[in-house]
Amino acid sequence: MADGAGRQGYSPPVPTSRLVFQGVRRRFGRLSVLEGVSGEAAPGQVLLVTGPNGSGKSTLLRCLAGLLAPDAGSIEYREDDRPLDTAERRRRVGFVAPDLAFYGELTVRENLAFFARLRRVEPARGLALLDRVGLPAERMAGTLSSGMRQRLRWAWALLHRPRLLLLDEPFQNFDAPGESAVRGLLAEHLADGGMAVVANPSSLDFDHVDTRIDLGR
Amino acid sequence: MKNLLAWLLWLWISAVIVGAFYYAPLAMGFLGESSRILFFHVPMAWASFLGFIAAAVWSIRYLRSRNPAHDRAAAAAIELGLLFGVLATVTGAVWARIMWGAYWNWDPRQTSILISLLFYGAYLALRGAIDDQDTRGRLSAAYAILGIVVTPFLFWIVPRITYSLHPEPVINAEGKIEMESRMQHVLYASGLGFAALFFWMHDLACRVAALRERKPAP
Amino acid sequence: MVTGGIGWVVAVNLIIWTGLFLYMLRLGKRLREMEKEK
Amino acid sequence: MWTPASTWAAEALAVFVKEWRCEFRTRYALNTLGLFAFTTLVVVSVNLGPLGVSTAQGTAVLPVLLWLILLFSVAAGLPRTFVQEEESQTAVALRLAATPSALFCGKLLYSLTLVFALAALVTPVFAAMMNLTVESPGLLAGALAAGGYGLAAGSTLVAAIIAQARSKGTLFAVLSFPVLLPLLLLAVEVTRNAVLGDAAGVALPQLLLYDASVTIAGLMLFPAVWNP
Repeated sequence: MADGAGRQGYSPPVPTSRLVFQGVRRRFGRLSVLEGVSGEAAPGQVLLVTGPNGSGKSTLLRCLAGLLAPDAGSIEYREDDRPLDTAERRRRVGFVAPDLAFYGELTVRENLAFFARLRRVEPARGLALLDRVGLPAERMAGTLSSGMRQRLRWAWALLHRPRLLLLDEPFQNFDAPGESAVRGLLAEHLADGGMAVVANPSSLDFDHVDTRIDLGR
Repeated sequence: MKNLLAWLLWLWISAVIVGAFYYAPLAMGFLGESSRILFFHVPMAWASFLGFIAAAVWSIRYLRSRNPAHDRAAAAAIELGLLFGVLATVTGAVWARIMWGAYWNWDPRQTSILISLLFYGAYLALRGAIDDQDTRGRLSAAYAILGIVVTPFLFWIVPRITYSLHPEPVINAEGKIEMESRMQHVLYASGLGFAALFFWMHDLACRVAALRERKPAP
Repeated sequence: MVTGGIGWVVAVNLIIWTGLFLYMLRLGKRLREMEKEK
Repeated sequence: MWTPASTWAAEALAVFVKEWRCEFRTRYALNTLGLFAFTTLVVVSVNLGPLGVSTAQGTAVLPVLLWLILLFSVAAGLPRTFVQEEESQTAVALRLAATPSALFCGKLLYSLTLVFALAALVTPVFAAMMNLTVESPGLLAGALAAGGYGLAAGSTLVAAIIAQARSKGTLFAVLSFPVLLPLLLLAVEVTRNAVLGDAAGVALPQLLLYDASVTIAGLMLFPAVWNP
């Protein structure tokens, strides 16, 4: 799917949506985890955040998702030229992270149906995504293997067709079919003018990475 | 300038102490000189309420600004509120001993203060159980604000219920007894003195807390 | 007014209050110095 | 972003339905509440039952015991509604998907049904075992409804607070009892009037005002408690 055209000629198909963050700092007690990180992402672009374990990749993504309040710095996110505050941003982003868990007592379909209601999305969307990632709908979420759970995280993150994807080690635990399915979904997301911030310990063999931040000390 | 104000406060409270014993007469219904403790017991209770109300204000400001200084201020206000609350309870018990012969007779005011101390003691327990500074500030602020919604019920409900439990009329220590004007002068002067003392102690407590955070005072 | 008994009580109160007051003054001064250091 | 009422209510309802569906699959809360209530009930009635509490003492003591049983059962079974979300880390997904006020109301509705079910089970058995004759059962139902509501509302907010702290179990009791004490005093008084057949008196309106205050405080404070 990677288009061969150079970056310059690329004009975003949708009005300007953009994520810009500057000087994001966060510390836990005495330990300063993020010391002024800046970056941005535009439609169709991927911002790759690399760095060793414990360098603050996950903390940065949680701040961008609005799950963690930064001590200092600014995070501005606009969709179709409309700036969103943290509460709105929190509910608009698609988030994939290892610590994301679902209701083990419910089946995969029931989990997605529940979140579809919260996301005000038609339940059929959930079922369609389940097919795309190849997940049995009636399996209890508690009995899923780690690879299956990762697929469910992707299905959940894409439920409400988010413009911005925040992916923390998005391809962990995947087998070949699983990875190719989600890479397809990601490519479609970018082609539709979506943005993505990806955190990964090492650089990823990505078709196109537009900007990069290395949090390594 | 601050020094001048400080020494003014020293003079003010010294005058209150002297006034409490020489200027104010003992109204009827009071037994013995030691019931003059009233001039200190009541202002301490006021200072305690002042602390809890101030904490709610700082908590609301913290939730808006997320400025750690407001969180520290709210915590310090509650700690002082508890200190004055305990002092008020002790002096109240001493006074009850003098007036009604028993340290604790479930006088409505005693019960209400005691339960509010339980509540704000729980506030400190909550602060102790959360490590992350941001989460601790947020959750403590919410609980302190909940306190200002809930504790007034105590002072409204308990007197009505406790009265119904005590068939014989209970002399309500503060309000009901007509106080001679001179007594009121001393009482309100003492109240003001304790309020000023509260804010001074609060300022010192906040600065200590700020230094302990290894950050310059706000 | 009997000053004997009460006099003692007033005196003790004044001494305690002055002691507390001086302690708070000194604490304020020390805090100002430590804050200057920052 | 303004959320249309219908979808807000649908969100709250979705949370309510999810809570009960999870509950029916595990039966955790039902077991805890039920077992706790009945063990406390048996412990209490064994000590008082054989003594044949005289009616005079009865009206003073029994309403207090009933509400203490309800209080401790709630303290045992209710905090789970938020503690479970944090411990199983489902709270991350919920924070990203749910509107805070709708989530609070969904959880409150769930807690309400639990408390009402508990009261409906415990009260008749309690009255039977303590041979307590209630003059005006209607007022007793009112006391249980209004008091139960307050128990649920106060506990839901405090549960959300302690869910993000350490030592959640003990902390819930320490934080919630001072909040629930005024409610208990009122509920006991209305219950006593019901047993005696007196008029509800000023306690019932005060109880309803307390319920309203805790609910409004809960709605205003929950977003600050739930989201970072």
